[in-house]
Amino acid sequence: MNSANYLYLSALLFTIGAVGVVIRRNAIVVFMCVELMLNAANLSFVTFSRINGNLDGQIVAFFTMVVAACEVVVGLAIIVTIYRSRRSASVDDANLLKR
Amino acid sequence: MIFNSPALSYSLLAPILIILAGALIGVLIEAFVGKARRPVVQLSVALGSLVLALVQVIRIRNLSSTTAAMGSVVIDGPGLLFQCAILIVAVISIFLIADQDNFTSSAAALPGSDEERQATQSGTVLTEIYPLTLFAVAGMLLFPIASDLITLFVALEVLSLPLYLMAGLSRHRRLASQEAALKYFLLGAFSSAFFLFGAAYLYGYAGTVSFAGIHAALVGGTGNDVILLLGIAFVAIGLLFKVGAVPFHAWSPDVYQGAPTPITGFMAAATKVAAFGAMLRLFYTVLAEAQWQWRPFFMVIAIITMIFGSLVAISQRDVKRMLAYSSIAHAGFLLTGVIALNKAGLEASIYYLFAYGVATVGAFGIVTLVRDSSGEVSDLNRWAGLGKRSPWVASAFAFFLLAFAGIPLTSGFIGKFAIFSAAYESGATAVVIVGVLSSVIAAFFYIRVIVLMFFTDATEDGTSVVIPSILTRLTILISLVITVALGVFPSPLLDFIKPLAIFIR
Amino acid sequence: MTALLPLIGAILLATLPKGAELRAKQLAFGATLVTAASAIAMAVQFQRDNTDLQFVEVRSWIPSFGINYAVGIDGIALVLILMSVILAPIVILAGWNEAQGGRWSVKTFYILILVLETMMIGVFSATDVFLFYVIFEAMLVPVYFLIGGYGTGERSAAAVKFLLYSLFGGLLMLASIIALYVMSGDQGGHTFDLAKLANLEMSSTTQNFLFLGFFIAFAIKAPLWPFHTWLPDAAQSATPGTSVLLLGVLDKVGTFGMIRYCLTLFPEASKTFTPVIIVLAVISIIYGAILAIGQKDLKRLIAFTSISHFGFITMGIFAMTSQSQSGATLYMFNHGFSTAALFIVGGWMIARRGSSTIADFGGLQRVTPVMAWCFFLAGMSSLALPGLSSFVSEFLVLVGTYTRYPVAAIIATVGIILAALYILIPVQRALHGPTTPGNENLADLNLREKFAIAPVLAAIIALGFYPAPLLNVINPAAVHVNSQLGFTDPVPTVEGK
Amino acid sequence: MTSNLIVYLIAIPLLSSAVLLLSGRKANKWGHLLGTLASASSFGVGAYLFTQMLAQPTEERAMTQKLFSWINVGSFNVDASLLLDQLSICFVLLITGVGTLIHIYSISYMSHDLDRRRFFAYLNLFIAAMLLLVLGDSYLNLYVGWEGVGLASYLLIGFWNQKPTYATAAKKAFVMNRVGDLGLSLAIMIAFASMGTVSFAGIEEAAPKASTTTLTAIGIMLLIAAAGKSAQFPLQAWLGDAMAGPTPVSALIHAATMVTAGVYLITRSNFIFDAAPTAQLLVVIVGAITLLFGAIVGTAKDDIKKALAASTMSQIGYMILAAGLGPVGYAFAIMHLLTHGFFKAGMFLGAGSVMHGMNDEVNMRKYGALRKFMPITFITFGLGYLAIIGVPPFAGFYSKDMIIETALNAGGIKGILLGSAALFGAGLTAFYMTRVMILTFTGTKRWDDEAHPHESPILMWLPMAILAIGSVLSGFLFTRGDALVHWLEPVVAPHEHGEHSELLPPIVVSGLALTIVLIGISIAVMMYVRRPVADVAPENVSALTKIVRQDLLQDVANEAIFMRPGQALTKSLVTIDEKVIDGAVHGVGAMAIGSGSELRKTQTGYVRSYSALILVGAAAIVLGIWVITQ
Repeated sequence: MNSANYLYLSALLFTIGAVGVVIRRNAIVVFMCVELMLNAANLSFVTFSRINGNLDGQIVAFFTMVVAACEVVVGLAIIVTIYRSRRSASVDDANLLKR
Repeated sequence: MIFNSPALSYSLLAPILIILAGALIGVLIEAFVGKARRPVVQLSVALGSLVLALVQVIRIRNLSSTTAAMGSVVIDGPGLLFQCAILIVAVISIFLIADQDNFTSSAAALPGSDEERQATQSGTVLTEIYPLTLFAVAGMLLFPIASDLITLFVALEVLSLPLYLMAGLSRHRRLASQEAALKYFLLGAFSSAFFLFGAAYLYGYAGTVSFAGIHAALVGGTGNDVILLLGIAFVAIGLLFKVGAVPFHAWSPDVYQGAPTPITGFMAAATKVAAFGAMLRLFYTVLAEAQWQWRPFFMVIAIITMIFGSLVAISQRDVKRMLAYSSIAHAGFLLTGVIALNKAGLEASIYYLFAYGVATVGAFGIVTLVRDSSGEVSDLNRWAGLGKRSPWVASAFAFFLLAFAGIPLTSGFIGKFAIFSAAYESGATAVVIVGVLSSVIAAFFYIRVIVLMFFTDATEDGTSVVIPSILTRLTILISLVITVALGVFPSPLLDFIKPLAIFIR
Repeated sequence: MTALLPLIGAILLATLPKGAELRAKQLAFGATLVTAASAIAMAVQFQRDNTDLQFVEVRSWIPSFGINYAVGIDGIALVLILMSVILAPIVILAGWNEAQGGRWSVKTFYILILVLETMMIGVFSATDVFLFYVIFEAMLVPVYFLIGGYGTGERSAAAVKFLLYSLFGGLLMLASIIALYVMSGDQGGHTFDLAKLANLEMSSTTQNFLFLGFFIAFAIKAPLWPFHTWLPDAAQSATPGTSVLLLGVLDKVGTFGMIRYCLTLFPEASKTFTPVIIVLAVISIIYGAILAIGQKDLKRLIAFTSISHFGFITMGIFAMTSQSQSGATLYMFNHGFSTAALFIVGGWMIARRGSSTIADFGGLQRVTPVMAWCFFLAGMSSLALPGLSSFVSEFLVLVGTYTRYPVAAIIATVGIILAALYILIPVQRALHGPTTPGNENLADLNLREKFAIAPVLAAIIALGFYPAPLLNVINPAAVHVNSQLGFTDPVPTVEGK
Repeated sequence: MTSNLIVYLIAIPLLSSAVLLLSGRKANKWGHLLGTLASASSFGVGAYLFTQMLAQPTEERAMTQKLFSWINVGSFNVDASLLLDQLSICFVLLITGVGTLIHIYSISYMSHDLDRRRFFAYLNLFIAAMLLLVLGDSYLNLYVGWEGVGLASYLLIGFWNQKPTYATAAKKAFVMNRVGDLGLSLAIMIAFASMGTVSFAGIEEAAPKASTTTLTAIGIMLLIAAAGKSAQFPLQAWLGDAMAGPTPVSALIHAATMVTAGVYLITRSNFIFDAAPTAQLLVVIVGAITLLFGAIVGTAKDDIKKALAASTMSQIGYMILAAGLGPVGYAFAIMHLLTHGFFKAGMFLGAGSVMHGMNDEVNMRKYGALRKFMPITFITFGLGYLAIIGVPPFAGFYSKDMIIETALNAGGIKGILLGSAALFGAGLTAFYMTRVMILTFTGTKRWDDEAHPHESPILMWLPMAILAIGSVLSGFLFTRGDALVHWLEPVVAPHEHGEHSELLPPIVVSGLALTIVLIGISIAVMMYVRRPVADVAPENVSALTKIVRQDLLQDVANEAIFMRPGQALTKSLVTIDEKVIDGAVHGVGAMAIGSGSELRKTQTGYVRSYSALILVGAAAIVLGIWVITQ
């Protein structure tokens, strides 16, 4: 199978994730969309790793997973805190700071 | 299978390692030291490790190496200068951070809850901030010397994640603070995704994640240009987000306003140094040969950023937001240094970053002093008449503003001059002219604040200036002295920068 | 050098305790006097036939950019420095109490004045373009605080307007300076040395643009129509003493800059733009005068007369004949004194009456004859009455301009009729006529005030009859400026005696 | 020949003026004496220098004194140096002589004024400036004096400036004089640009080589200058108002000396005018118009001083006319100037004496029959009257007759026109002066009961008497053996006889003139002796009379042409400056603020809009990449 197709898939996933970030309101979902984007990037890395014939890309993918995990820790902490204070996880409710 | 032990060149990595060690000790202190003694111990450890790291950076200033940590980092003059700047800014900021009135006593407690009140009354202070700061500093130190995409990405996250948390720790207006953290985090993660995606494409283009390899591929010119350009674009977006360039700036006013002021100051100053450091390295060493593709985009972004930041700052009513927009405008000015793409541009950028960083910490330090009974007052209208009540504080703030405005005999002027002349030298005349004109607009809002402080009579409410603690005083004083010194006698620093400011690949 | 004396004074002043107002005044006055004395001593040593820069002093400042602390003066600079240092003590003495109404302490006022004086000396003597620019811009700060902190009325708005206008011009100039710096780097090493920059090779387009960067900055400073609108506001709001320094000295930096920088650095562009500038200058002369006639506020009126006068100076500079060039520099000096006299005496009138509206005065000649006389004499100097100092300079400018641009000179000459109107109308309203209610008990000048104004008026009269001491210093420098541009005076059509 | 004394002519009164001004009230007691002494000393020096000149041969009489180098820039070299020649000595003696008499007169006339000291200071300042005017050896030196006398005139007209109209009159005089000064400055500029010098000697030497156009231009500019200073058409309007000043001032400045400076200027510039026929033609036209204009205005004035002022204007018109006629006329212009100096100053002092006795009343309709109360004044005034209307052998007869004759002989239609104008003017002069005499001194008394007319003290009548003697004798002395004509010959080009054929023989001209004068007198007698004089000016008069009473609408015209448009221009420019120029500046500021607050709205506070912004930015970049790679 043509490995370019994986790239298209990755781009598609990335776009879906990015659009998701823009249109979804729930902070958790938004965050999941970001994760989707990260994984789209991972897919690209792996694909390019295959195309280029070296393993660097795959190593990066592992790093990404670790980093993403860290991000989840921090992110969830923040989201939970704000959910506790506001009783809402909608990103649209957090609108004190503007202009 | 032969297992080569990696050559890490510990002495070259020592600054980062020292900071990380300090951070880990800090975590241990949280666990083992009694509450009462924690603040002092934490501060000593943090300060000690920062100073130690700084000393180490200066000790190794004439060394250079492309092979440290198996080629993951490059130790060279500019990298060390960036590290120096970050560490100095961090040292100054740490005094400010140590003034605990700014942080919530219990981050986990609900805003307004009894739990929070009890924690506050019992005098509990938040000492986790020190290790967090040190972790962020470690990331920042790594960021400008990273020499492959993985290290760059990891450093980016290491510096960002603690900052996300720190943004949410304000004692006053906690909801806003948490909102700032949320926004910062979501948008930061979003932009990291862009960065990573771009990194994937750069890797796809070059077949390697090391900067040297990407550069070699670029010089060879065999790869797919579209993939290269998409890679550059998305990586750039990630970096531009960090420095707050338009249109990737939207987080900064909200976060600046919501975050605890000492953190805002630290973040505004140090992140900018680190991010520009990384950006300069990437675009000067790796992507310089592709300048015909990326420079036009950068020019447009720089122009938009300068104008947008200056214009919007005019109509701000909140001093922290105003400083945020000012920092956006300054990001635009600094981008001209990236565009310059010459040695003068690099020197100028380093100088500018350092001068701007120091002044920023000082300015935010002063913001922490202006308070009423419910905490910090950042509403500009209530700053009216400050010059009458506290002439010294107001004068110091005015001086920082003049430095931001680039009035001669302040550090900002030399920086602006240097960076614009470098950009002009590279032929970016239009950018320079826009830069100069937006400086006028920028001057307008700095002056507006000065007018407010000195020439407007105070409103009736009880905004007052607290007597600064010795630590805050130290922060402001050091910043002020450096800002004056760099304005009047910039030579020592310029001469220090000059021989060092040569990137090696 | 002399420049440092007032700075030392300022530092001493800063160490004074809070309440010591009188001590602060005395110290400031003393510092300016010492400065004046040392400047005069310098003037005595000045070799007037030597067209090279004298008292040259060069110290490396920021070597990485090729920036030096480089100073040196020619005749033109010498005259302007003399004017500045002589006016400073007079301003302090004349406005002995004017700092009282300010937002801040009296001490701060004098610190600002002394810092300003330091910069004034520096700006006229700098021979390093960067140094010049730094002082040029940094000067704005003390003036800004002097207007905003110690002025009256809409002082902060006026101060902001002044600052923004000046910054706008200054930053345009910065762009030009950057370009010069970069070009010097391409042509044999980065430098800001004026003499070296003057020899840069550049295309005429570049030269034109860079010239405009400098010129607009100076035209705002000077101020030339249509960049003038900040001046009346600033003058109206500032204290008289500040106005004297602002109009008398600071604005001269604009016209001085035209000679020292525009002409020297961009000779070709200067020639290209001369017609436009002459037109602007003529418009300034007439426009300023007409607007002065239409003013109801004494300080605004004086400000508009200055706009007219600056038109003359600019015209003289760009007509580039030896008469007009010397006349222009002499004009700067004389205008400093006549405007100082107007503002100082006008300031006393305003302080006594508590109003600056001309219509509120009336019949002062009866009530306060000495003050009225001083004002009248200052006014006569402003309208360039022959026998007073301004006449010599104004006539030199006109006659010099006529030999090259007769039409401009003819139109400008109409200004002398308008000058009669703009001076005599306030003289009539304020000094003549029946005593307006509220003026009956105004006090005449006291001894301090007489001492302050006497040297100004004496200079106005003495230099009207015997301008040679100044002209002898100015001439060689002015001729040197023109000859560097390759200009020689037009030869009369008929050889006379 | 050089002389070190010339400077004292100027220095003495100048110094005295400075002393009087600076010494303050303590000098009130002796101030007037010092002033008079200064003027008299100056006269003494002048007289001494005159005798020195007489001792020299004709060609060597001119004396110079270089004081110092005044302005020396490039080729523009002007020395502060003085020139005393045959022309200037006439003026020196007139100024210091008449000036001293008027000082003496003023001691008494101003004795009740609190500011007498200041008055004498101004008078001395005037004397000094006027002397500088006639003694300067270059146009620029002359210019200093020229404006100096303007200043003195301004100060003296406005001496009683508590009265707003007086202050306005002073301002008007100064401003209109400045219009003239404009001409003088331009003349100097043109001269310098074309000939490279501004000294009389230098220009005289260069003038023959200069083009006619240049000389005409200089000539016209000088004419404007002369018109301003000498109240000639069209810059005549200030002189009537200038009568606001104390009467001795009117006598000295606005009759005898300052207003004749224009004649001096034209005569002094003979080398220019002689080579510029067009300019000369304009000079005579201006002279002719003004002599008629002044005379006509004089016929309807009820204010004695304004009547005399109108007469002055008219008489100076004669002088200008004569000066414009070239070499044949200069001497007569100067001669008329000198005789006029005597009789007009005398009459003004007479008028002052009348006012002194009549509670400062100036309206002649309130006088009448004063002959009995003020015999000396009547006699001295009467002698002046006879002189001015040109009755032989009084001074005016000689000088005016010469002018009429010269004008008639100017040749062709020009001569006839000018001659007729001069003759008609003589008739008008006779009419209005007779009217003044009748209204003031004869007829019935029309004054109020508060007035107690009485003769003035000796300090006042003595100067009047001396001037009256001058009015009687001077004409005879000047013409005896063409004394003045020959005296002036070295300065103005020699008097050339026989160039034009004489239109009428001199004796016929004199006869004609006398006849016309008689007609003028008769009409006046018919109008004011035969009919009773109303003490209020009648209202039911012809439109023409009304116009004449309004000075032939001179102020109306000035207001309509200059003042009101000027005020409108000023007002609109003030508005434009605020609204347009400053408005543009503020507009830019407002635009920046406005766009700032518009852009600020992009900061909605919603995370999703921020991320959308990032996405849009990214999309734009991708689009850009797509564009450049295609």
